[in-house]
Amino acid sequence: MKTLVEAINDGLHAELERDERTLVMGEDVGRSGGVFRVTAGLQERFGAERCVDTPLAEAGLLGTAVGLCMTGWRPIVEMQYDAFSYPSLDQLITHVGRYRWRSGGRMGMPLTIRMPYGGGVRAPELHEDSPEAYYVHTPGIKVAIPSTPADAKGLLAAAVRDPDPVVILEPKVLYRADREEVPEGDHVVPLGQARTVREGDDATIVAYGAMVRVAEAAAELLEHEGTSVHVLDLRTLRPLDRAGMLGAIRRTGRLVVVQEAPRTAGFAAEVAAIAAEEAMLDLQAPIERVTGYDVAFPYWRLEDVYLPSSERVAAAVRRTLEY
Amino acid sequence: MKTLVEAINDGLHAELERDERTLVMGEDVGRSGGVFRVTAGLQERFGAERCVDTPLAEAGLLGTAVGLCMTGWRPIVEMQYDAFSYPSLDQLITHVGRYRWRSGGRMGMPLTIRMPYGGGVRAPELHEDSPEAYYVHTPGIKVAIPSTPADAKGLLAAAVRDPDPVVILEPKVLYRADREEVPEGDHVVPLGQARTVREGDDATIVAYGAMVRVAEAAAELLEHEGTSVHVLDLRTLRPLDRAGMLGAIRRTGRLVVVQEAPRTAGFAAEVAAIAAEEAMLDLQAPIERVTGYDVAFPYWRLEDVYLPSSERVAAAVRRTLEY
Amino acid sequence: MSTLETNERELRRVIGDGAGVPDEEVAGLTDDDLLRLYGGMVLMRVFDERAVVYQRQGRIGTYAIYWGHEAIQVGTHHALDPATDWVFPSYRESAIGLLRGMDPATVLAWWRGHPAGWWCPAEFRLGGVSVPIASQVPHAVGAAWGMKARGESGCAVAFFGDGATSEGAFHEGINFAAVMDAPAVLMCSNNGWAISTPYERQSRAVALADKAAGYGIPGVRVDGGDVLAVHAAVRDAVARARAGDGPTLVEAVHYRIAPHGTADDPGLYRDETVAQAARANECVVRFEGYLRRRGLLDDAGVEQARAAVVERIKAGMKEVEQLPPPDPALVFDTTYAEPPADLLRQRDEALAALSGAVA
Amino acid sequence: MSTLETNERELRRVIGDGAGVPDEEVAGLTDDDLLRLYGGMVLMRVFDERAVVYQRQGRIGTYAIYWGHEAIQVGTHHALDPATDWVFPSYRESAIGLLRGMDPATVLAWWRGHPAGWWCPAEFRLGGVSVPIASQVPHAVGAAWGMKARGESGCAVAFFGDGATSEGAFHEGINFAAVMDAPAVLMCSNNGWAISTPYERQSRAVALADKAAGYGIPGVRVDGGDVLAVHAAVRDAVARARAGDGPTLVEAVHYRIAPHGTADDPGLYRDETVAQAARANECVVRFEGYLRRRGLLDDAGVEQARAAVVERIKAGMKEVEQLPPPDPALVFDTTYAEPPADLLRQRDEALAALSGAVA
Ligand SMILES: Cc1ncc(C[n+]2csc(CCOP(=O)(O)OP(=O)(O)O)c2C)c(N)n1
Ligand SMILES: Cc1ncc(C[n+]2csc(CCOP(=O)(O)OP(=O)(O)O)c2C)c(N)n1
Ligand SMILES: [Mg+2]
Ligand SMILES: [Mg+2]
Repeated sequence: MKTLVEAINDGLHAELERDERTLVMGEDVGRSGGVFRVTAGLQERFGAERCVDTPLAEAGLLGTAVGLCMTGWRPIVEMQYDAFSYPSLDQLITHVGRYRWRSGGRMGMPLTIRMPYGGGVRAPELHEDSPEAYYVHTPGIKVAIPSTPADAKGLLAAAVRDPDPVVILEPKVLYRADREEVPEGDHVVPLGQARTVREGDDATIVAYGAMVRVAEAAAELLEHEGTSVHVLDLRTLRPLDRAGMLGAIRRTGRLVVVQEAPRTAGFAAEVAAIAAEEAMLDLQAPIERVTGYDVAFPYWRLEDVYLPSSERVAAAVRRTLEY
Repeated sequence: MKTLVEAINDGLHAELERDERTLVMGEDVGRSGGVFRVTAGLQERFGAERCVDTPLAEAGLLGTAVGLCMTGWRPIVEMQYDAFSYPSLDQLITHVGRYRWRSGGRMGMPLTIRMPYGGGVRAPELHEDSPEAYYVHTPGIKVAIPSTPADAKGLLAAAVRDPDPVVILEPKVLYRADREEVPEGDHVVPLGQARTVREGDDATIVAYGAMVRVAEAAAELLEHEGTSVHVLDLRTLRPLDRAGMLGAIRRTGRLVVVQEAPRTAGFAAEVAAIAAEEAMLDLQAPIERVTGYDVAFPYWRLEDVYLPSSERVAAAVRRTLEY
Repeated sequence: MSTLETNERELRRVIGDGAGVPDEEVAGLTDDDLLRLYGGMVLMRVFDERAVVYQRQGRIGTYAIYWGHEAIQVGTHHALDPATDWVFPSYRESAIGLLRGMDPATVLAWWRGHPAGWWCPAEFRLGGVSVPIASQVPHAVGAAWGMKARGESGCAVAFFGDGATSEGAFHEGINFAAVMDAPAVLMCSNNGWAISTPYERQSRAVALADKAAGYGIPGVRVDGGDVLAVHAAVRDAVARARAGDGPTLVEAVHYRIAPHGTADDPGLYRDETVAQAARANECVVRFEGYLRRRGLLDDAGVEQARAAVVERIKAGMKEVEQLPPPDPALVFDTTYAEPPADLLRQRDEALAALSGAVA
Repeated sequence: MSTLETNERELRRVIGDGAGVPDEEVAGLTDDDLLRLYGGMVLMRVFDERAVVYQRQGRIGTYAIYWGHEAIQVGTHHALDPATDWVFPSYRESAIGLLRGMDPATVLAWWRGHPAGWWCPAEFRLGGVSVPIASQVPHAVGAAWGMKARGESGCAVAFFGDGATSEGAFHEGINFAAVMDAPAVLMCSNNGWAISTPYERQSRAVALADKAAGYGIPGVRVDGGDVLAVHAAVRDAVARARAGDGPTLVEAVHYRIAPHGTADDPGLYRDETVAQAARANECVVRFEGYLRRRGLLDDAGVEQARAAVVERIKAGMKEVEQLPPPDPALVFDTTYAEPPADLLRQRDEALAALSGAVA
């Protein structure tokens, strides 16, 4: 039984063990084991060369990781928090996502960027952002967002072994939320496979990350009202399990998409657009998006106003049913 | 009769004339008048204090603009090219879009960020990006994208006078595409009002920036086939003219959204999502998105493969009609 | 080489050790000034002590302790004119507004995640608490440039740490300051640590002040535990700025005697005996020694100084706790001067969903 | 202060002026080496001349002229071992691959916007042409660090300009190099201009080499028009790197005698008489003078050297023009090792839409 943090830590140990070309780099990942202790024990086990405390510079972190890839390494880069990855967006967009293309497909960037992600932790400003839209809109980048300890380990393994750059967003509110069985040893969850969280027939909720728990809670609320809700966890936004997603949508003909990030041009819009392109005839009610709002993430006394709640999601499902 | 470049240059002269708190800052905007000559003549006319050649540092540009706002200035910042604005995304997301909120609504950032935008100009890599999704997804930011010389001047005036930060993306392929009447003197196009480019009854194309011309060309192709196409130019992505947009969509019940940027989680997805939320019953066919692809913008010998063409748009319209 | 020079150059120091090292004086500082400086030190110290207690009691959230950083903040503050000069703090200087008359309740509300912690930078010429490391440096430079461009006499100070000097924002900001000849003071609090990262992993420079030459501006090193040395160095830098001679990089060298913040456990990554040793000689104690040796302070004076502020801070905490739950509408009404129509729709949606009730 | 020192320190120089200033020698360079260096200079020069012609003829797109920058590229190249050392060029060094055996057609294809301009960095240990200013600096540092961490002997060189030193990426990269003790050479081509922006608007530093002390690494200044001085300086820096002594910042000082690029009109922003004067003394002419004075070169030799390369480049241009139109599928097949399913759908959509025909 492991928490999400322990599962990632386990996975990092496994990957560094498995492939000596891997290394972990980031601010405070070494001596202290990371501000969330996700990298605890790695430096003792693999040495300061493979678990590297770097200077405080995110663009430098990602930019040097590009050079490390060129000389045969497979860096696993930690950004200390979601919002502190922004200084590295330039390297991500102009080089990490483009180098394979720039080399005619020959020079890959087999790196992994992982970071604590999202809100609900009652922290000061800029410690609760959900930046997945910036990442998934960027060509050349893959994006994975686990919602369980087992998936966290499995998606990490898939990301580290992937020949292309993968951003893993780790819902920090779930870091220690609870423990669950995590397969020992080699455990890979292939990128691009959604997970059916619960089966249902009346409406479908598509979610990812911490919003999966919110969707489940909403489904339970609705169950007491006799409504059977299908809940799908996308797990990876790119590659996207389009077939699995459309199947889940067609199954019920009613779609609610949940996203914690601000609404405009977020990933929920992409899900809704795909449904409107390909499942239009199957839809029996307008699509509903339940999202964060188009505002700066609030000071935490107000964060519950911002964060999608099971009540908000349940209400959206009811609207699609009463339509 | 003015080109789009001349119209913006005219507008910049007008705004600097009108309000002495404004200043233009950027790389090469002064002595040389900008790599596209958009700021030509400003330094001679208003002096080096109000048309400032800065060091080569985009985060420094936007970060110092924040301080200038606090001391009463209204900076107009030029990013030399779309893709060279990426180093400033951190300042944009963490400060420019958040300072009013951080000050309880009291400290606004009345700055304008303008940049040449988009492809079709046969340039080396990273000179043809379409980054609007990064901007419009960011809370606190407004985004305007002119498609005509007159709108370029009018939207610039609205942006410079706006109490909040506005990003203006100037389709560089249209910079000198052709000349048109541009109102002399004071000309303001309020943010949040879409423009009906042509009226039609069979299908609606929603576009912005250089894609408006592509949509028009498609509409002309289709006219010869007896299809009457309604074309809407959004002009601003935030604030969005939602009513105008939904009206145009309901009018025909068939929607094609055109965007040059890569598809996933681009603004076309937002348009489609809004339609699927609010105009579902009015839609008589699946929504079609015609967009750039989820790849790095190609070397220019291949850019026509990437860029939405009037043929691709026309084909999408036909699909919605034949559905 | 300048590195050697800088290295050999003693840290600027005014306060002696009461034994071999003699006390010196800062020209122009009266006894009243000295006591005012002391008052500021105590105000900052007591706030920090109380804030740590409140965090433990769960009355505020995680908190960035600044124990031992008071000399840098107070010495700098007293070299500035609050009527003209701007200050741009990092989270480490979250409470520096107190020195400019800000209500302790405001700072406590910030750490409590309550909108009452919002302030308008124009009110105290004080930037918001900057969370992204070094990102406030260009803000200070822009403010300094902006005042100069309008012919005003003000200058701007940016506070940042040793770790911040690794960020591009520091570099771009200080270079802008140099090129624009901006009346800015770049105050680097070199406490030897960036969370768990020691100075050697942050920079190979013998001294961070050595960076100044690379921007063509003066760089000075002072003892960051010596409020008078900090004050004198900043006063000189401010004078240069007002005289139109541009920016100065000030490196205040000291040691982070506290954990990074209330969530940090230094035992994981450093030998705490070093910190313990440094605590014995922390900046408030040192300044008290100086004042006692000058006959300006005694035990009673120390007591009075603390008593004068402790109640204010306790009252501030109570004040914050008695605030009604914040109005959910604030989430929507503060991001734009006029919320776009779509945001107003989201507002209605949210307020309806909440039907007023927020935890 | 180091600034003064640096300022007083003469630029490192080897080539005299044939009059008052005597020629010197670089220890260890044989006559053959000198002629090899010359061959590289001519190869680079002729390519640049032809590229400008091709741009005017519309056979390639806009082009970044490097006239006068050959000494920096050739002097550096000859101090490296292509079998172990990496090079990270900016657009200004787009053709430096020629010195490592890259086909001129590849570089011309790049400027023609043709995928034949793609190369794999591993092939020549040569990074892609970096368009975002300074963004390649951390790449070089990461490569250097990566080789060292694996116990390899290679080093990495990053080329960048004076304007690039204002970017955060330069700062973060060079600081990583210093802290990681990476075997990197940071080669700054200070040609006095960043498009229309003169050095004074870019930096207030007396010398960009003064930045080195701020990172705790050596900084040297050389005459960027003197291929032998550049070579000697880089050779020393490479030796330090291989010996495990870490990175070096090399500032090669010269003057941009050409427009920024084929689309640039310097008449708009600078007095071209300065450039004209500098042209009389440009780096190839200077090196020819040195070789002639040593009796290693005569008019015939100059002619032969040019003739030896000009046909190669002309052939390269023809080769590129004879390439079939690029395969549209390349747009979709090069971004990922395995395109995600959604991208394959887009690919089919696009190829269908095109039915093969692309302008
Ligand atoms: C851009 C960014 N990256 C990372 C962090 C996380 N973080 C918070 S404090 C800190 C260390 C800062 O060290 P230093 O600059 O020396 O200041 P000090 O805390 O010692 O006062 C880090 C890495 C951040 N806040 N911003
Ligand atoms: C991040 C970024 N910003 C702006 C540009 C546009 N640009 C291209 S070249 C150039 C000037 C570069 O000057 P310098 O570094 O001195 O190199 P040089 O051209 O003189 O060799 C600029 C601003 C860019 N390519 N990248
Ligand atoms: Mg520190
Ligand atoms: Mg230059």
